[in-house]
Amino acid sequence: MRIGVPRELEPGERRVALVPDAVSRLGTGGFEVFVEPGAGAAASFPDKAYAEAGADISNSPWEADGVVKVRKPSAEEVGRLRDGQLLVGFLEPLTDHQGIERLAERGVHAFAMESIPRITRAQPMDALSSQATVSGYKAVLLAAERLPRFFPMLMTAAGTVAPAKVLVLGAGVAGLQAIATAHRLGAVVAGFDVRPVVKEQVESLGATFLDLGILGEETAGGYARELTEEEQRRQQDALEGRIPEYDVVITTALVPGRAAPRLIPAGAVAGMRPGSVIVDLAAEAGGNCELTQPGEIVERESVTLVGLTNVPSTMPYHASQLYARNVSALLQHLAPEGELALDWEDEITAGACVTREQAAA
Amino acid sequence: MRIGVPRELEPGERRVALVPDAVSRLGTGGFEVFVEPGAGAAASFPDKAYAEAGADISNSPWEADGVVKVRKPSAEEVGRLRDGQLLVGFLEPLTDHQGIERLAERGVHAFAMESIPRITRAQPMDALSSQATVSGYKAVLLAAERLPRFFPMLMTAAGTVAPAKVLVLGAGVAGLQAIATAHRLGAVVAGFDVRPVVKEQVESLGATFLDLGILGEETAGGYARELTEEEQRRQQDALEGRIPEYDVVITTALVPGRAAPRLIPAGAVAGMRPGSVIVDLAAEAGGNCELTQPGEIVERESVTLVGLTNVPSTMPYHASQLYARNVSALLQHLAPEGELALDWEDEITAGACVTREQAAA
Amino acid sequence: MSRDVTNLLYLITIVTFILALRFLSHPTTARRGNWIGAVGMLVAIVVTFAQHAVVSYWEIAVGMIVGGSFGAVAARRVRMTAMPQMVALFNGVGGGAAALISLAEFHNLAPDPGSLKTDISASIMLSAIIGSISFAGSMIAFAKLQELIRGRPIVYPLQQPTNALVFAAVLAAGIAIAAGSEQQWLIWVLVAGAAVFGVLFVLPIGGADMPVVISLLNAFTGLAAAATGFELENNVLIVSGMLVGASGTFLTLMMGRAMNRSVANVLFGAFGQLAPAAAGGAVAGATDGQVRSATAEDVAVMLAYAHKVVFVPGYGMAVAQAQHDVHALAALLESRGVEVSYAIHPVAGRMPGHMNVLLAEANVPYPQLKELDEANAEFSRTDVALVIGANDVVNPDARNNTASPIYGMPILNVDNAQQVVVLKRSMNPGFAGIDNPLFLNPKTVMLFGDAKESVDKLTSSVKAA
Amino acid sequence: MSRDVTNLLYLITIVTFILALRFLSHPTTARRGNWIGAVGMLVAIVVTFAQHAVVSYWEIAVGMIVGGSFGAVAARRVRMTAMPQMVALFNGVGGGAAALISLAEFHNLAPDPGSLKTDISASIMLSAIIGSISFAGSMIAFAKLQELIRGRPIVYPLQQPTNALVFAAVLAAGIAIAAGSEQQWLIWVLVAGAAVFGVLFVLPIGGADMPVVISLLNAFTGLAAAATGFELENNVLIVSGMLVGASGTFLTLMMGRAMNRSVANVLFGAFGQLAPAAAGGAVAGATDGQVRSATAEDVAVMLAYAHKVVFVPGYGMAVAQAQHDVHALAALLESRGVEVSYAIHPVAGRMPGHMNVLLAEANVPYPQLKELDEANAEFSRTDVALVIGANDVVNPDARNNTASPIYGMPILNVDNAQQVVVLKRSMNPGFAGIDNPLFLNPKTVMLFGDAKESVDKLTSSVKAA
Amino acid sequence: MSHGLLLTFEITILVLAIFLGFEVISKVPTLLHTPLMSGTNAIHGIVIVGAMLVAGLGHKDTLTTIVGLVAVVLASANVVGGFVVTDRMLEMFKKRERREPDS
Amino acid sequence: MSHGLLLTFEITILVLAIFLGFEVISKVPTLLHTPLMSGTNAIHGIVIVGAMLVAGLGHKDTLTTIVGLVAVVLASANVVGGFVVTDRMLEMFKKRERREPDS
Ligand SMILES: NC(=O)c1ccc[n+]([C@@H]2O[C@H](COP(=O)([O-])OP(=O)(O)OC[C@H]3O[C@@H](n4cnc5c(N)ncnc54)[C@H](OP(=O)(O)O)[C@@H]3O)[C@@H](O)[C@H]2O)c1
Ligand SMILES: NC(=O)c1ccc[n+]([C@@H]2O[C@H](COP(=O)([O-])OP(=O)(O)OC[C@H]3O[C@@H](n4cnc5c(N)ncnc54)[C@H](OP(=O)(O)O)[C@@H]3O)[C@@H](O)[C@H]2O)c1
Ligand SMILES: NC(=O)c1ccc[n+]([C@@H]2O[C@H](COP(=O)([O-])OP(=O)(O)OC[C@H]3O[C@@H](n4cnc5c(N)ncnc54)[C@H](O)[C@@H]3O)[C@@H](O)[C@H]2O)c1
Ligand SMILES: NC(=O)c1ccc[n+]([C@@H]2O[C@H](COP(=O)([O-])OP(=O)(O)OC[C@H]3O[C@@H](n4cnc5c(N)ncnc54)[C@H](O)[C@@H]3O)[C@@H](O)[C@H]2O)c1
Repeated sequence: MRIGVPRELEPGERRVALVPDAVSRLGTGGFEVFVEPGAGAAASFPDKAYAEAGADISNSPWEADGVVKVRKPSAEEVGRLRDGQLLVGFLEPLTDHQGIERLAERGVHAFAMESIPRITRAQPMDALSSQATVSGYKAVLLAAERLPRFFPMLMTAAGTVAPAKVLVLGAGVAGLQAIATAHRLGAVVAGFDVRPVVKEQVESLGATFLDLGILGEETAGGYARELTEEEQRRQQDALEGRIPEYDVVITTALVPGRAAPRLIPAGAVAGMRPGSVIVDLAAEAGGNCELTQPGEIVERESVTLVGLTNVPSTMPYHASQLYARNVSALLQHLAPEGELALDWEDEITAGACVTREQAAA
Repeated sequence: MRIGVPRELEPGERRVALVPDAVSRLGTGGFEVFVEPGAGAAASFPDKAYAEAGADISNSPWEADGVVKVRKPSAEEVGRLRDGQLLVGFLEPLTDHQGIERLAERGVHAFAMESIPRITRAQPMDALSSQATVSGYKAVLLAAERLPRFFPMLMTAAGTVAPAKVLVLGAGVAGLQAIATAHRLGAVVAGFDVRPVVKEQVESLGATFLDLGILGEETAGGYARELTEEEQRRQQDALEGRIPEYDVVITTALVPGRAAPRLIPAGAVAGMRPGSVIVDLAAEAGGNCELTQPGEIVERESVTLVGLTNVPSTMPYHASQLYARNVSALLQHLAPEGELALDWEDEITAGACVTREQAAA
Repeated sequence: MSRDVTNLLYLITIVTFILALRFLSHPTTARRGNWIGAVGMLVAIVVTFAQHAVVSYWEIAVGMIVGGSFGAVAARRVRMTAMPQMVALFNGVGGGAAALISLAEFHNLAPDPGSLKTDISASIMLSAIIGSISFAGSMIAFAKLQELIRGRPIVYPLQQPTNALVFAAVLAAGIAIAAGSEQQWLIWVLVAGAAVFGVLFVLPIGGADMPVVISLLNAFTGLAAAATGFELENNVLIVSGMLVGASGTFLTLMMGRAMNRSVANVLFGAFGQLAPAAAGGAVAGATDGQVRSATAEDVAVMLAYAHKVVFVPGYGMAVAQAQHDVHALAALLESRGVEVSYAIHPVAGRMPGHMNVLLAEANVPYPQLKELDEANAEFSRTDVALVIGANDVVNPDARNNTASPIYGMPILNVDNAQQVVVLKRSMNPGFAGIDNPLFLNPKTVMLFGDAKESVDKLTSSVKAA
Repeated sequence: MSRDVTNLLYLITIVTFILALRFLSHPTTARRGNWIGAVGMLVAIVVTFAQHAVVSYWEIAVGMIVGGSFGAVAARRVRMTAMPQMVALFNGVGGGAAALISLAEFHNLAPDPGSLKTDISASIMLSAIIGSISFAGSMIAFAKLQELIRGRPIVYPLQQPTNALVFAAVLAAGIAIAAGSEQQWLIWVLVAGAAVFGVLFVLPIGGADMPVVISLLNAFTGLAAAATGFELENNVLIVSGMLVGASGTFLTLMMGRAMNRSVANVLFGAFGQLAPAAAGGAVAGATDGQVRSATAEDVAVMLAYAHKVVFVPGYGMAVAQAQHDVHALAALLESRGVEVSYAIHPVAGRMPGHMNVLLAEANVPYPQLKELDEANAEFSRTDVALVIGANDVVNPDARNNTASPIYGMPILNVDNAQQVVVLKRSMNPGFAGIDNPLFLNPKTVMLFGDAKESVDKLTSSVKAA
Repeated sequence: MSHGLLLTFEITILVLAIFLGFEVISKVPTLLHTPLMSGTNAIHGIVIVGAMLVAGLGHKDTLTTIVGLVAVVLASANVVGGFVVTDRMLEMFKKRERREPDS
Repeated sequence: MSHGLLLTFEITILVLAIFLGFEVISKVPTLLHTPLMSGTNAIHGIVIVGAMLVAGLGHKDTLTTIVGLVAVVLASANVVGGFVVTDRMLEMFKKRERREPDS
């Protein structure tokens, strides 16, 4: 089976769907890979490396039997797809209904990375986790760079530097990684989440759990249930009282398919010390903070608000490496011997598929 | 004694010479402090905080008996100084001969923070150390943010992320702090210095010492001696062979009063993997890397070169806090009961003074 | 040689036996201890030969050769797995010898009125009873372990009254002897009755509990030997017999404790009044399908004498924040020449890289961390896989059981190692909420408790080993 | 009560003494052990009174009241610092009693020809010699410690030949007695000569070494008591005397080891052949200006029974990478109810925040870290300040000695704590290259060795304490 | 001197031996339980001394001699078998320790 | 039964006591050296039993009785003083442990 890797066109996107290492691994699994020249350049993978890994960089990736991407294809790209062709990528099936419609019309077998069920067997394909890992780590670096203070405590001849206090709201994959990274840097870290199991997980990283007295439930997939309006209000109030204690707040709270929950009202931001930093990893879904400007870094009330929407792309090398592994695992699942063999009974195949040949799934 | 704190005029300088905490401490020691409005704003110290600490924000700081600054005064500022007035700050006595000349002409008692002898007793006044601590920490954050990779190792369902390899050249105060910070973040860290005692110090931080077979000597003050030309060449050659192994190189090598030693030739940069980062903390003294552009962040040979010249200023809150402690300690030394009592027999007073009343020192 | 000189020379034997016991209690010196004991035994035999009262040299020598060769051949020939029944056998013959000595002494002294002082006759009766019980009981234990008779508890109606009756008869004969009766038949009744009691006593005890029973009978034989010492006014018999009696008793208690059962439960459990404890099982006698729990000392010895140990951390290590302690244990093992590595499963813990973060904090060197494939290649040459609070990531159902919700997940094949030790607090499942057949694997022992505390205990025990 | 019943009842005393010794070896049970011993002693006295052979009840009772009250009053009145000489005194009178018993026995038995068997006469002579040496030696030790005579070694010409001569005379008399001579004067010569030898033996030993000497003489008295047991064919005397003899000998060796000196060196060092080891000094007898080194067990007991311990880390902790071990020790102490904190000097280590980085890595909670001023306010209510590889930052010269290059630097005033323990590898100076008078402070003991290893040893020892 | 005195001394010995027995084996690792049991089993083979004395004292009647000789046979089996079995168990132990590195 | 036999039993007791003595005090912490020395010092006060026997057996001559009584006095001082001193030493020890928290 031939797989094409086009260059990502989305502005600011530096990742690539397959890295040379994955190309050579797929090669031994019966796949042939067409890579568009320059596809990996922004992620520090030169064309030479692809060629050495056995990729074909002369053919157009769109000619292949399947196309793997990071971001959903643009309208123009969709036009190059054909009936029965395979498409893999973050296709935003829950929010971009129009895009999915277009794909259905072209009759492609489209698999959305974010729709892969979060079951044990599917973990190697779980791109949400791998990219969230990057975001969580990077969020701390973004905050640390912008904070006019030290993260760690230092007792020096010129006096003692108090450690920064960091609060992480939403302790899923990204949140836990943020907690771990901030803790490593020496900050005093607290985590908060509405799922009850998270308390132990936060503590297992050496941090403390912020008890607000608000706990929701976990749904079957391990995701959080959306809070009721009343619960949301109580949460906002409780947080407004506690947030001014912190120098850095990193928010990651998401509920799949919904707008990100509003956790930090403008009042809470105003209460923070000048120079404090908020990194809102939920910016793409509207942000957990009322003042977040998705895609931008702004200052409000002397507080820096980091609302970058594509954090993993700022660390393209490893983000691509992990994503490529996820994609390869999915490809090997869909085409075990290098030949497409879609088993619609299979939980992963059925779950990840958003459009099918000749008919929408 | 009245002490004035003007706003720093140097572009990009966000620090302030005294913070509110230091103001109130000096207040109990017999000092009165005049703070220029807005002096601490960039460092997140609002005027209100100064007022609460007992500072006078209505009088001009230049009226005071002494003026404390971070950076050396501009020509215009020098014009406002008067005979017998006290001046404290980073006055660059070893490099800015003209500036010192001007100060001498005005007849001020000028004390340069960088000239305070590095003796045990003077440690609380040692602003070189306190600011180098900030630089060392920040250098790692600058590198980590720009590196397209993770610092720590991660073994995940989507494959293993190898830890970043970090090399720190020059393991003085800044270098050691950089080593410690990179190690905290999970990188594999090596340190190198020409002073033989440093090996143990590097290892005491859990890092390894890069043995290049080149060792210089330590001078009486604990500084490094300048290498001979032959030694320099050997060092460059040895480093050129080793540097491509590393993802991040942080350089801090300095010899007081000289141009920074050239450690990294252009060839070594070209040998590095694409996406690698070099942070040159010696940029202000010309840089340890041949390709460094002082004051700028540039990309050369797919390597990011961070040549910022005023790194402490990027973390103004704590940098100012530490600096203010250093300055207060010096003030209390020069004016024990709040009354100037200069003892020219004293090692610190004599060592730090660069110009005296009516005559150059 | 006069009797007094003999007794003084016996002191050498006494000293060697004391040293032998000390040395036997320590893994590094145990073998040497056994040799020291053997040398002491030789001294005692030579000294006894040299005593001028002993005359029938030849007969004795022949007897010794016969018995000795049997012992040597049996002990050498037997398979390693049959060692426990050998111990039972040799213990039995020792008890039998003590009983016979008493029989002979009584036969010898009784006809000579007044020569039997109360303490002597009491000693004779004690050593006859205890020796005989030990003989017969050990033989039954041997037969059970050798599967000559079925290993399961043998119970029948009126068992307890029968036992009580037999014991009462034995006791009556014993009291009569101690009280001064010098009827020959009494001693025969005594010995025979005690033998019957020994049989009845051991029959209802299950095969898995035999090690504890043998240890108890071992202490009995020691006591019987001490009693013969009183009969013969012989210091080496009193001291050695009592040393074995005392240390054997203590050892029996410790073995019971290691099985999480009281000795009373072991001995009388089959009578139904005391149900066997549900959780524990004997380390020595466990069979497939049973959870075996071990003590920290036990595991420490495994680790200390292993060549290669692989640590398998999981979420439990994180919860217990045991990473520093784990590194300390690994470093200790390394300093003893054990090859140490860590097998990191890609989804161990609750976030990607969870184990990395913790182990880096504890300064574990990166090269010791092995990825899944690399680690799996190493398990076959691993002596001990130490699973620290991991569960799902070592669940063999993922490999074998198509019905399992985690079927298909690649796991760490710790069951390829020689031995597996699992540190967790209970039999509770992990994240996936499913049972783990690894815990029932005969290779596996569980060390229950908080991971941090367990690892700390292991560290101190390894230091002591 | 017959003698045999008495002897059996003495077994109670024997058992209590064994238990007393076991309990005395453990800090938590030591006091109980002493009480158990006292109860056992009471049993022995009552039992002896009840023996029908004993008739002079009143005289004995009066004697006991006289001796007992003296003992009680002396023991209660004495200052805590004078305890060692009290032990010497009571040991001496015990030895004296043993010698007198032998004297009386000889006087009693000798006139009755043939009643003195060789073993009895040998025992008499041994207990007389040993008891007498112990009596006289202890009195000299008492006098030295009480400063009735000067504490320094007393040497004079021909000392060794004199000692040898006296000893030969005593030995000759002893051999004569053992060989069966029943001359009364022989025993007087023996006792007197042994007393002279005891005096000569202890005189040349310095005051600081007295604890070891007293321990040795204590073992001697035990042996003398055991020998009287042989004279009187009395089991409790033999067992108790020998228990003390054996454990006392072992204890003497351990005390020597704790001082880094061989016992031979202690006893004969003054004769000049063996120069005292340069580095070590006795823990118990050290005076100002001397470096005292302690063992890990010793320090562990200090820590385990302290109320508040302050850790003072320095560059040495960093070099040894002991931070994880330090935290483990601190956590262990906390779990035992000890209040623990860390005093962080602003320039400890080699870079600003050096200690912070390391302690954070080991997960030491931030609130336990105390800044200079805060820590200094706490030292006066600190039991033990544990200095781990710090040197310059605890150098009191910075406070007191204007000539010192570090004069004026604020330091951690660890010398305000009750006790100071310094962990480092040698007497080498730190960064500033200057000597540290703290190490000579009488409050300070040094625990030499790599900080990591020392801390690990402390942890295991605290667990055992 | 009475026979009773001797008895009291014998009992004293007994008591001391009990304490020594307990003292000496406190804190054995579980793994050594079986070898230690086997080792003490060999030690109580000391009954061979009793058997030799009973069998060897010439002036006894035949029954005594025969029973004594049987006791000798049994005790010898105990002694030799006990030490050999223990040694084999401990050998297994040692081997593991000595195994040379295989990497 | 010979006197020699009793002697051998006495020596056996001696040997066992030696081992017990060593066994029981192995591994005492240095801080307990002095109290332990003092405690054993009290225990050898058991010579008081010997002194009582010598002084108390009525049929002896005056010298024996007097010497015996002096021995009783000395031994009593040893016993009482020994236990009291030890207790005081250990009391000091205990107090420290019991000190109530002062913060
Ligand atoms: N890594 C990831 O990214 C990620 C994310 C989400 C979920 N998961 C899932 O998490 C699981 C990870 O496997 P795992 O083996 O690491 O963990 P696990 O299967 O959850 O098992 C952890 C075990 O540790 C024990 N434990 C908990 N606290 C302990 C303590 N203080 N001391 C000793 N033992 C303790 C528990 O048993 P006791 O209660 O009996 O002590 C439990 O069985 C996988 O199922 C994986 O799919 C992973
Ligand atoms: N913090 C800063 O920013 C900074 C920067 C530069 C200089 N300094 C200077 O450094 C000094 C710091 O004081 P400090 O008390 O921390 O250190 P220090 O005075 O240098 O003493 C450290 C001690 O640790 C011992 N040591 C070294 N390795 C050891 C090991 N493995 N195990 C046990 N002990 C070990 C050494 O004694 P042995 O050799 O006998 O073991 C040494 O005496 C001050 O003089 C300060 O002025 C500080
Ligand atoms: N077993 C597996 O195979 C597997 C693999 C990956 C992830 N997971 C689990 O899936 C779950 C979801 O992880 P994710 O990071 O993708 O989640 P996510 O990105 O959907 O949400 C991030 C976090 O925000 C929290 N959140 C939602 N609303 C909130 C509110 N109002 N206030 C505070 N917090 C709120 C959620 O609980 C979640 O922890 C996690 O439990 C993760 O462990 C399981
Ligand atoms: N005792 C005190 O009071 C005290 C206080 C502060 C600092 N100090 C000491 O002063 C010394 C100087 O510290 P600093 O950071 O200010 O030094 P610095 O900024 O002058 O130089 C930085 C480092 O570069 C190194 N270097 C110079 N030439 C080099 C070359 N060619 N190659 C590699 N490395 C080279 C130097 O050895 C030094 O370690 C340190 O040893 C520090 O510990 C002492």
